[in-house]
Amino acid sequence: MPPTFYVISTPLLLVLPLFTAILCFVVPSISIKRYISIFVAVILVIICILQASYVLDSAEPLHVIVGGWEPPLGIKLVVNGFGSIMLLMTSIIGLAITFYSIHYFESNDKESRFWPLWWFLITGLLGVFVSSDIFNTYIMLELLGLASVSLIAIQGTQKALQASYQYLLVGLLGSLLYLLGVAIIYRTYGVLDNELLAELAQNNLSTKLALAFITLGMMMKCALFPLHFWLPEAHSNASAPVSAMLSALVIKAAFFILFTFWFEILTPVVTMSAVTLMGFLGACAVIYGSYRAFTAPRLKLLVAYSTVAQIGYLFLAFPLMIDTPELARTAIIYFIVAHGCAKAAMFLSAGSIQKAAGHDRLAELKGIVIHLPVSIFIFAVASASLIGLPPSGGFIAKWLLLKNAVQSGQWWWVVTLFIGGLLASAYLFRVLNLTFTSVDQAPILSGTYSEKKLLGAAVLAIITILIGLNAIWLTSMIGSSA
Amino acid sequence: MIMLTQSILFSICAAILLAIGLMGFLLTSDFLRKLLALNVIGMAIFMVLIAAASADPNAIDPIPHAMVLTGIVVAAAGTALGLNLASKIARFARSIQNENSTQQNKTVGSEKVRSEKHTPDGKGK
Amino acid sequence: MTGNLWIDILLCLCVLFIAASIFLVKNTFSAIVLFISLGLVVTFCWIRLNAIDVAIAEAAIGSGLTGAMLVAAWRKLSSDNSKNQHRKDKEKSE
Amino acid sequence: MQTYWLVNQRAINILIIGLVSVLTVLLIVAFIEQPVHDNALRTLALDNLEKTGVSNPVTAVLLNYRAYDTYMEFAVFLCVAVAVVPYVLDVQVSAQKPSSESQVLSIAKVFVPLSIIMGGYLLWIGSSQPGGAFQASSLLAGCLVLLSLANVKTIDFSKVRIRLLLSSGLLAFVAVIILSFFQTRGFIILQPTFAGALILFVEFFATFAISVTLFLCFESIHKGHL
Repeated sequence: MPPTFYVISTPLLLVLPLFTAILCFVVPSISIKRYISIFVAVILVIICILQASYVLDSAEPLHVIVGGWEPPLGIKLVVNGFGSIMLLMTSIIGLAITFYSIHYFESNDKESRFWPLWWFLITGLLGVFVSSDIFNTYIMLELLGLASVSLIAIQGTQKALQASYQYLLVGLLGSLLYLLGVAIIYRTYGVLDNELLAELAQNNLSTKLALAFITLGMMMKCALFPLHFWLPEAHSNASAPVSAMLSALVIKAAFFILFTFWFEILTPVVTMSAVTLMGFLGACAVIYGSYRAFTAPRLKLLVAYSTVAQIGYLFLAFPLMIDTPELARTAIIYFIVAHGCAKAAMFLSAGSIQKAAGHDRLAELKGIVIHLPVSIFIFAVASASLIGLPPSGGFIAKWLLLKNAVQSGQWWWVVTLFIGGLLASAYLFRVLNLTFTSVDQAPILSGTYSEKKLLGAAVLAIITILIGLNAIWLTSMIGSSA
Repeated sequence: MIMLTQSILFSICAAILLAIGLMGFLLTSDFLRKLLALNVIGMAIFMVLIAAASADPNAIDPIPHAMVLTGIVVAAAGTALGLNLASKIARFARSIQNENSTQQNKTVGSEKVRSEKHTPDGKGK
Repeated sequence: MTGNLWIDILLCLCVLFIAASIFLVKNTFSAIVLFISLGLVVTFCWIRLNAIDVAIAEAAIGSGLTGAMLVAAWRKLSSDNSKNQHRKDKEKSE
Repeated sequence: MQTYWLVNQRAINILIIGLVSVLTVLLIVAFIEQPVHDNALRTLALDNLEKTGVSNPVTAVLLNYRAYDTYMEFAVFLCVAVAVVPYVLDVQVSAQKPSSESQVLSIAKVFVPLSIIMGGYLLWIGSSQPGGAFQASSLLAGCLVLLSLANVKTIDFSKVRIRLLLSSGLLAFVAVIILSFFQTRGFIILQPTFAGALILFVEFFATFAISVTLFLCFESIHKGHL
């Protein structure tokens, strides 16, 4: 039986952010909203660090039985190794972006709308990662989806509103398809708990259909290749903190659910051809996303297309899960952490560039490095991680994937990895090249701007390097949890 | 031939209703109707659940009923948000159109290209 | 085949017919009216399936309030359209 | 170019129709082939009904067995309310006088007291028979909608106390979670002796919160976006 603190920690993660959301909604003063947000974000990080160290040390998941009703009747919350790392990442990126957002908004109206929705978004994320009940996950998905849509709509421009409406339609359809899968599963097995379901699951037509619907829905939500059409618009038109959160974490939440269903709950249904199909779609996503990023005319659009490409890598690991599950799992977790931190840092620095320059059209950003050295530096560090250059987390993640592919004898995925890396370096060096060349022609920036708010982004950039340097420690920690 | 019970009948009805909703969502371009289609898909899923709950008419399972109640309320919330966004977009389109028409009235006689160039700037500010 | 089952079959056909016509009618307002009536017929289905709680919620929220919201939104959108139409007609006549 | 696009679009439409039809046929086959589960959960739910504090099984599932789901559902609702409030506040308050002759107002005069009584009854009866917070709140929301249609200004959403009212359902739930933690040291574990009272407490506030939220959803579309 774990000590009391660890038992309370999970409910605290679900009550505290929600209570903060209510406070941020009711309290009229903006400065109080900011103080409360920073305070709670710090507390969440502390809770998540303690919880993750406990879970990863004891190598057994934390269980909380809600309402005192054991699973088939009630709901159980489970924090396993994967979940605890996701929680830790959510809280740290959340804190970094909270710091950034305090200085970001120029209008009080937008900021006062931002804070409560921001806390609803964090609640949704934390809820998805602790939930061990398929119907509860649906509610969390809805909370996540509706909060993201409203956060994009805050921006208030026509493009942002159209993007958020499209995102709403896609998100609702995705979660309804998920709910259909849940309905079929409940009809077949009569339970909703993940672990009980994993014991009961059989290979029959109903289960196959349920997995197909859930996969379709989650593919929509995490923008895997043929269903990615909504992502570039939504992520490039939102405000910088929101884009960062959407790209770094919200998409990963959908991936987390998909991964849980494929490899933990409905495993009897998963066949080699199915995972190969997912891997193929991932490969297409890597190439197509990188190509579109290379031709993107705007900085944030480029970063958004890069997310489409990077999501592909996660699915490349699917075919490797059959033969070498341990290694592939570690690679996936590593990749999620590395990409999350790098992409959040990248969107935040892109946001500050956009703010300072008043636009983000790439052609007109020549030589901007003399005005914004810190932003460009953070962008460059994040780029190194996305390309997979040696000291960064991205390098280790790709190296793990590569090793894994060779070990399981599916070397053809290595080709995609190389092409993806090359394309990523092409589109990211295009940005860096532009910003460093013709410094004498640098545009004169109007208005005041400061790079103080980039503290959070800088921390994230440092983390991407740190997880690259401490790779052995981290991989062994992840490996022990699985 | 299988026995056609009430539960199976409604399950089949739900599957066809789902097909109608999905096709409606994917084939229409009218965005209000897309929202209606999502609601129809929701109804179909609720029907699957409730038909499963009444498989044995003498022992109705309350858990799907609770799930559907939750689902109905969440669907209404999503629809409300969608309709608000749609109205806001429509308002934008209206104000831009007004701007266009006033600008066109002002620049009677000037080249068409110029007035087209003006509008994006006006939007940006 | 008992008589009750025939009622159910009739109800199902009714549901499917109304649902299909939502997407086949031209006018958006008719589609909304059809959607509200679909909600009411589905309420009957819930009653037939012994789900009284759900039936009350469906009638009140799923059909009633969602319907009111849809009609309100339609009024907002169609007033734009009719104004635009009006303006276009004016421009044409000019 | 134009014709190419049209052909392409038609091909996509045919693909969509084909895919959806195949999925539907498979789904129907699965529904016919696969028997429904053995209904063990229902027996379990009914066996424990005495410990939940309510006798309507659906209410028991919503507010005791799976109370956590309902807690998060209130969060979804409040989230939408938070997102929608600015659209109501956007509009300048125009001088709309309630026209006393309006037919809507006379309808409202009859219906409002009736549905308030009906709503209270549904809320109360929810613990033992079909009914409860959602049903009661939709009736109350219906009242507010009627009043709004009759141009009676009922709620000013800029007030802080209305924001408190919107979040009262969730706040009541948080209060119950904290209270029950001190009692039972667990997450939303309700002791059988207090369960009935606590559930009624949550439902009471939730009724107001949900009805105002539903009304807000209507009002924002009806009066907003001018």
